[in-house]
Amino acid sequence: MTEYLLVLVSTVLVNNFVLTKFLGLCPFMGVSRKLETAIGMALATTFVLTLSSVASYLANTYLLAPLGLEYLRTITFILVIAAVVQFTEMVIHKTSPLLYQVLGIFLPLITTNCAVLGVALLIVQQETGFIYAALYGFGAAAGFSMVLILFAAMRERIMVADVPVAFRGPAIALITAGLMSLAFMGFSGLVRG
Amino acid sequence: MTSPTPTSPHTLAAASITRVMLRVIIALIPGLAAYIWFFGWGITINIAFAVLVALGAEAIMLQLRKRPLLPFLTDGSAIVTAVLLAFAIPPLAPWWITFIGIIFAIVVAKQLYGGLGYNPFNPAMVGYVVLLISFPREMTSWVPTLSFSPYELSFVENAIFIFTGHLPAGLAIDALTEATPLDTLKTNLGLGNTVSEIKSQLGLDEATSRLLSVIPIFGAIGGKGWEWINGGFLLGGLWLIYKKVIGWQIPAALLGSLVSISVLFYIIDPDLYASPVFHLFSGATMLAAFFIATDPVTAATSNRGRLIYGVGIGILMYIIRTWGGYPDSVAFAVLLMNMTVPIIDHYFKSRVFGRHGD
Amino acid sequence: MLITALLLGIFAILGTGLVALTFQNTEERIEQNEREYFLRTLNALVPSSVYDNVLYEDLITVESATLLGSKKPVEIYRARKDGKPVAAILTPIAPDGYSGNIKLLIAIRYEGEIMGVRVVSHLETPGLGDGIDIAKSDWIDSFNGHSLANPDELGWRVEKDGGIFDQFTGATISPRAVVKAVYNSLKYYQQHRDKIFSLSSPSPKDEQNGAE
Amino acid sequence: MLSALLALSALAIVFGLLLGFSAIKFKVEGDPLVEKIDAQLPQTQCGQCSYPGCRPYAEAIAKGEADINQCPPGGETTIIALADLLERDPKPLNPENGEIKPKTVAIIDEPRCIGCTLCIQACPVDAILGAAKQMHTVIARECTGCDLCVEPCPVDCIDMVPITQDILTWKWPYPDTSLEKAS
Amino acid sequence: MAQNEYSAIAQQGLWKNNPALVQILGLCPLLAVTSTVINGLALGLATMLTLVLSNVTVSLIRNFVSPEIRIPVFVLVIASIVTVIELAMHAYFHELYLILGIFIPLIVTNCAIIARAEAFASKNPVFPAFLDGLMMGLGFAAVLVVLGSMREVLGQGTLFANAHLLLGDIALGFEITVIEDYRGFLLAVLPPGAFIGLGILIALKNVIDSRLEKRRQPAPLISTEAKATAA
Amino acid sequence: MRQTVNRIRRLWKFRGGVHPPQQKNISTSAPISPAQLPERLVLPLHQHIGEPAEPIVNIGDKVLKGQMIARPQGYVSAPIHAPTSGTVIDIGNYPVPHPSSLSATCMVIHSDGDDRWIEHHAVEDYFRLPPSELRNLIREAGIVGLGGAGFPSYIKFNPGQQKAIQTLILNGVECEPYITCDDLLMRERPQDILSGLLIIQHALQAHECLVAIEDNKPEAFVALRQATEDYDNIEVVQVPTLYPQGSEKQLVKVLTGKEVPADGLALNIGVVCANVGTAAAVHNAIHRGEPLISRNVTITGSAIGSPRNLNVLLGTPMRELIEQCDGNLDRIERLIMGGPMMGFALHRPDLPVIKTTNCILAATAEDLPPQRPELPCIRCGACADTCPVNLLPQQLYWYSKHQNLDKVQEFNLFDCIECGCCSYVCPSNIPLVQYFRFAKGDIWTQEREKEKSDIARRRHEFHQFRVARDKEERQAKRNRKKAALKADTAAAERDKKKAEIQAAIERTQTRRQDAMKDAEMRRSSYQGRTRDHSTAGNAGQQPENSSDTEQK
Ligand SMILES: Cc1cc2nc3c(=O)[nH]c(=O)nc-3n(C[C@H](O)[C@H](O)[C@H](O)COP(=O)(O)O)c2cc1C
Ligand SMILES: Cc1cc2nc3c(=O)[nH]c(=O)nc-3n(C[C@H](O)[C@H](O)[C@H](O)COP(=O)(O)O)c2cc1C
Ligand SMILES: Cc1cc2nc3c(=O)[nH]c(=O)nc-3n(C[C@H](O)[C@H](O)[C@H](O)COP(=O)(O)O)c2cc1C
Ligand SMILES: Cc1cc2nc3c(=O)[nH]c(=O)nc-3n(C[C@H](O)[C@H](O)[C@H](O)CO)c2cc1C
Ligand code: SF4
Ligand code: SF4
Ligand code: SF4
Ligand code: SF4
Ligand code: FES
Repeated sequence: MTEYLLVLVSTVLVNNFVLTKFLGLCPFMGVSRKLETAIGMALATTFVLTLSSVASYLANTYLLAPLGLEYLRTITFILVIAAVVQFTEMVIHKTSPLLYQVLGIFLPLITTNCAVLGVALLIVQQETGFIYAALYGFGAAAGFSMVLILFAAMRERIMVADVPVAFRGPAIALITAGLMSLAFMGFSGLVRG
Repeated sequence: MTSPTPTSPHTLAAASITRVMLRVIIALIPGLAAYIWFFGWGITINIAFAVLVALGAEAIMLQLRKRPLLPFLTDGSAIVTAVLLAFAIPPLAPWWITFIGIIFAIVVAKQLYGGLGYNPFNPAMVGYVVLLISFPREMTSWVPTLSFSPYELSFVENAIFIFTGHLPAGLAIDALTEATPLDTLKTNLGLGNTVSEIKSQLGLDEATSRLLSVIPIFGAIGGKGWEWINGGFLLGGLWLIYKKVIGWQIPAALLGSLVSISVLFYIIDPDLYASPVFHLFSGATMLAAFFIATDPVTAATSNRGRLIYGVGIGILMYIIRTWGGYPDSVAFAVLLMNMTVPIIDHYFKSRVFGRHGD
Repeated sequence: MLITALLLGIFAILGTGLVALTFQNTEERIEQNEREYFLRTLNALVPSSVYDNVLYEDLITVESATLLGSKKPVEIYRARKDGKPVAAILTPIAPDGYSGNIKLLIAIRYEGEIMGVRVVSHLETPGLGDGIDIAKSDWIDSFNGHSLANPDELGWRVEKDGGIFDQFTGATISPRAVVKAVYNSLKYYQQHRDKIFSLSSPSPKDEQNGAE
Repeated sequence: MLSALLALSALAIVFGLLLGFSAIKFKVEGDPLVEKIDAQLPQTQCGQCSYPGCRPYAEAIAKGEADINQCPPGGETTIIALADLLERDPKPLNPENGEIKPKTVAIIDEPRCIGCTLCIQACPVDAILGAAKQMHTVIARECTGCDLCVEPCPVDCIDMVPITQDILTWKWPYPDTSLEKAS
Repeated sequence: MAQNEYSAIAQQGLWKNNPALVQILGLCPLLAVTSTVINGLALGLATMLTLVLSNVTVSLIRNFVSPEIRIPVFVLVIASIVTVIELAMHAYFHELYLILGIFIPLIVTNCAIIARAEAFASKNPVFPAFLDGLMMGLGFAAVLVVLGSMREVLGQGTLFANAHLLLGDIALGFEITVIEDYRGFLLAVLPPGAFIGLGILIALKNVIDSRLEKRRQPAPLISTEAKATAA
Repeated sequence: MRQTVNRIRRLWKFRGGVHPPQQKNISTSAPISPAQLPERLVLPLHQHIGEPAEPIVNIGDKVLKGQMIARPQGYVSAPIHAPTSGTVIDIGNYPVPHPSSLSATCMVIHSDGDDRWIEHHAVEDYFRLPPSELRNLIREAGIVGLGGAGFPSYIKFNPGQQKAIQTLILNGVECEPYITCDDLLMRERPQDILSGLLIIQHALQAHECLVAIEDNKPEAFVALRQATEDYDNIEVVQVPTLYPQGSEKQLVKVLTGKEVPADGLALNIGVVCANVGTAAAVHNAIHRGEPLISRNVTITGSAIGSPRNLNVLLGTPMRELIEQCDGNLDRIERLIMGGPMMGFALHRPDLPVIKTTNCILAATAEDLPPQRPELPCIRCGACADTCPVNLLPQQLYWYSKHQNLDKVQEFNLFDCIECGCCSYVCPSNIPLVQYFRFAKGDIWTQEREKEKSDIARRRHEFHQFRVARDKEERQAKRNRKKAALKADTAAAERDKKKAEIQAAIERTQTRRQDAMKDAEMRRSSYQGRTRDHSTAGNAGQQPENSSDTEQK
């Protein structure tokens, strides 16, 4: 039990995907101008990321590993991800048009979010069990979502600050991300490796 | 008749930012006095130097940003930042530590965001964390309280060391520095000792216990000396609340949550977890509660939001102190909660007169 | 819809074919690379001139939570020349680093002298405890030539605790942990030397674990 | 090698079928974005954006053919609103499309009007009343100030006059915050 | 296509529409591997190669793929190319491969690559697509190198450390110690330094751009102030 | 004075508020005296909330004192009466007391010096009249709230279908510094106020009446308490001094503990609040038959030699009042209508007194704080702590400053009563209230523009549809002609068109006459047209053909 809790603490806080592992930065920078859209993106990513890490894990354990095709991981995973994204889109479209309206535009963006592929690859690297893989995927997604939402809210504020002209836009946003990452260093050591 | 200022009110109370900042500085005096008493005059050099650098950096940045110098240099906020950062820097840290810290605080954390009022992160804490992770060696060696120091540096010797790195002949810096109480507690807990063992120096490996018997770093309730310094800050802080410079919400929430959570764990296992009183009177707890977490610019806005903000800092402080890699966690806890301020502000507004429900 | 699927299939086949071809052509080299890379690390401790066996295949796994720092089995590689034992390379863990486990490689000459120590992975604070890493300082080489009896038990400490090994300014924990782990490994080696060299290797499938 | 090809192409074909299926099943209908963009435009219908009216311009923006800075009557407000909607950075008005001018209404100098109806044909919002050979008038409330009626008038009897501010439409000015002045 | 259109493509990739500084894409590798110049250079080259190859391939096949599988096909193409490169690096630059780690396979999801495939290669003939890939790749690699040098010099006081991993043994002596006895400014090497460094690079580009702009003609820019006073 | 309070009434508190220096005793030493009759009176047609009044006399007409010269236009409006007898010499644009410094339509009366009343009479036995009749009298008398807002009182005195009015509050709080006109009125004419109160109570059928007076006006308190001694259901309540206690919602809270819903009226919780001056005006109207033609104005400030309260005819130029009180125009740093917290600065001294002019503050540098630069907000929260509405002014400021109009509304901008407490305490000297007013104006403008552009869109769509339809029709007609060579149907067609145009013209004319109705009509007519459009399919998409005309 504690082990699983630690996985979550580790992925959400200590090894936050965005701020310490540098994964998923493009959507982090791109979809964080408005809080609402950031929340939408966070939801969509959480869903897809968890699902796709599980699916990748399964594909790897039951297809690639038995056949000795580990070198095809990247291609397989990216296909799996594309499919999961498509699948998610379908399901959401069918079940909740409202949610679809909110999340619809973000789904295609997720395919090229390297956090998704990154999680799949990292999970395989760690050679762990199914539950761990699922938790790891979820934790990574939760960490991503959390900082994305916090960042979006901060950006809304910074957008109207008297920032020097040269720093307006992405420059100050990156510096903010840097300071966030600085703050997140406070969590280091929380989970002893 | 000159052309009218178009708007009411036409009369203003005698409040000004300078006055607010001045009061904050005044409130720091009791803490400072205790600090000087226990750690010597070194801090005054650091403070003076930090203030100088801060004003210089602020002036240059204002010039570059084409903003008027006078109102911003006299508002006193850069001075508060500098003083608070100087408090966090070890008294014997070389001058360039202070310099780099202030530059990060004033230039990156404050002026790049538009200066006074716009910075989302607490400048002093940004400066401190940058230093802590970049120069951990300089930043983690503190000096023992004066009465136990093997050698008492004079003011001049102190200044010479800070600016040139030279110590009086025959002295090595290792001999003058010590880990802080929180640090010692943490590392020894990490080695499997219990709190009471550590405090009574029983069962420690001999080197440490030998050391502790010469230089006791634990006082009656907190760290030696630190308890008085914290007391000083508490006093100053209460005065600030009385003067309405700060609200009671953040300090109360911060200290309240810190106490609650430490009581909880203390009850579970007093051998593994330090007592609430120790938490309150060690490290920068009181400074954080009354002077750092309360930085109006970077704290939450509504009173409800402030309570949440304070509780968040208190809990994070405890978590990082107890299970994290940093013995004193004030800076990280504050910066982490700074990140959540816009969200808190977004979701916790005050209940408006005549509106119910939300 | 069928055409879509077919097209995608075709591209998949093309892509996979390309990748598979490359893989077939590089496979051997990659394996060799990995072996060589690992060997290089080992050779820094045990020069290739002093042994002639296939070092990375001649390994056993042992367990000792008290002396090797881990409840899980750790590997020991054995170097031999002309069939005679030359040295053993232990892979213990120092569990009490400042922020967690420090993984080590310790090469011990058959006679019990240290040939070299390396930190494989650690989480110590950069700029403070990370001096134990050869990339940051050569402190780790100060173990070379020492053995269980040299210095005596009291000497196997950091200077601050009265021993002969340096600590770093402001960081005693990390060096202390390493010194302790090295000392324990020596103890383990002394107690089990014969067994270490007499056990036969299991299947060589875990061969590259130490490298990563 | 063979197993690789088989495994992956099987995967790919499955996904291909899935994608093809979903592409047919869930075709995107209509573009709600156009509505949203159109709602931000001032509806002056002046054509200065180089499109025949606001809606075509909105469609062009949605398709990515037009930039957001081509509507002079909307001015900065519109550009900023569009930038916000489309999550882009605002940029200054494209000078090729014209410049930001104060709001105006058309006024017909009635005695001079010859009742040619040319202006009626030009007005995109039917804000001009009149019949052939009769005097025409502009319904000031309905006029969007688009200027389009000025050009066709053969006797130059239409003037664009700035909308004047009265006590009812007056609003408090933005506070004058220039620090330099005060300090 | 005329000569100046080629130079326009080059300008776009290298400066005006630089993937890293302007499009803000491909950030993950950009920030993750730039703790030294050589790491940056290596990943830059790998990315550039991928970009060129994927652009050319996409341009070649652009007329066969229907829109609904466009993205999957592009991704497949890119993934194949990247895997080939990965295998090759594994085989020939083993240590570098270990250092860059997961970021080589992650070139697949480098948004800059798929963005170019979508935005340019799928609409243009082979040669311009090739050029676009090359220039975008160069622009990206250049940023990697600059950021890498900034962080390396500030962080450890050296330049071209470990050059031999990429360039072979002749480069063993390439390492330059820029600042002797440097204590190291760890921030530059740690994650926050990466973010802040890139932020400063972008700001620098803005400053240069506005200088250039000013020299050409003073054009008014919308700023928050302008926005505020407009009313 | 506390001794006189024999019934201790429970008082509630509203949060926030400030204590600016009172400065009231400057103007309380002298009794209220009538101002001199001016030679020329300028009467703006818009002295109240709602639609402006509409003139019913012409230039050159002779008018008598108390004669209605402009009648209300629409429901929320009030008539205007001639304050003295004389001649209407102009109806046109003159500068009016308004923060905009703009001019507005005014009637100018040249006084004949006789000050001759029109025939008027008191209402006997007002309590026999039905409340609606009473309200009508109050409306005819042109009475609007004299507490500052100028809302036509007869509307307020109409509980409508609402539940019964529980409490009638007479607002004698007068919390603004400097102003003393209500204070002196209460000291000098408590009987009039009482009788006005009774009338209003009757109109409202209110159960209970409270008169609220701040504890810095003990004389007024005693006077009113004595006057109302015999009435069981009237209570004079002393409330602690705190700005902005006079604000209706805050006062209701203090007296009853109930909060007026943010987007509701006091009426919704069974309370009506009127100013003491309004009550006195009601008394004048009913018991003397005199419409609202004068009011008490405090002339005060350091530039005034003998500050005091004057009873002033509406339309009197302020300059004359200042001179009558030995004011020194040159010393005036800022001329303010109203108090220092809520009043607005005037750009010139020769503006007329209007129904809402309670005070003329001729301030010198002594009265005004030194000018300090506006600094950035440090989010200290002092403003939020004083906001009586519990808003977050710093957030409102942040978003108003950057014109984020959605966000300001999310933070309830429109609940701000513009009391100025937040600006008063702000250490950064930020003119918060002006930011809020600016943002409100911006939102209103935007809404107006949005409405306008919606209309334009619909009209444009209809235009396109019409063009297409005409073209189709013509085509069809041509076909028909060709096919059958039938008799010319164009005449009928033309008639139909003409009728349409005629109707349109008539519409515009009616529009001029009745703006309010027009808006609705217009809207419904467009809705009708758009419906047409949608049934006609997307004909509107066809390109416009320039050779098309309606007159074919
Ligand atoms: C943030 C932080 C990180 C630290 N990291 C390490 C570390 O990695 N290794 C270490 O030995 N000591 C580290 N220390 C220092 C230890 O806590 C302890 O103070 C020190 O090892 C005691 O050494 P001394 O006896 O030389 O003062 C760190 C201290 C702090 C505050
Ligand atoms: C736009 C507007 C509409 C109002 N409508 C009514 C109403 O229908 N009934 C009513 O009793 N009072 C109405 N009032 C009056 C208010 O209840 C209140 O008494 C008046 O605005 C005076 O407020 P003050 O506190 O700002 O001076 C209205 C006020 C305003 C500004
Ligand atoms: C901030 C503020 C302060 C006010 N102060 C007073 C006051 O002191 N006396 C007063 O009669 N009305 C004051 N008012 C107006 C009252 O809210 C309310 O409109 C008035 O008492 C209603 O009476 P009336 O319609 O007869 O004017 C104030 C309004 C506001 C917004
Ligand atoms: C009560 C109070 C606390 C403050 N605390 C801090 C602080 O912790 N760090 C800091 O840099 N400035 C502090 N300041 C100064 C100032 O608010 C700060 O520099 C702003 O963040 C600059 O925009 C404080 C000011 C006040 C009034
Ligand atoms: S310029 Fe603006 S107002 Fe004119 S037609 Fe184009 S979008 Fe409409
Ligand atoms: S009247 Fe003239 S200016 Fe007004 S909308 Fe019609 S064409 Fe445009
Ligand atoms: S009082 Fe002024 S400085 Fe303080 S929070 Fe309010 S607006 Fe900001
Ligand atoms: S002016 Fe508005 S925001 Fe300011 S204190 Fe008054 S009610 Fe609150
Ligand atoms: S490179 Fe774009 S998300 Fe990582």
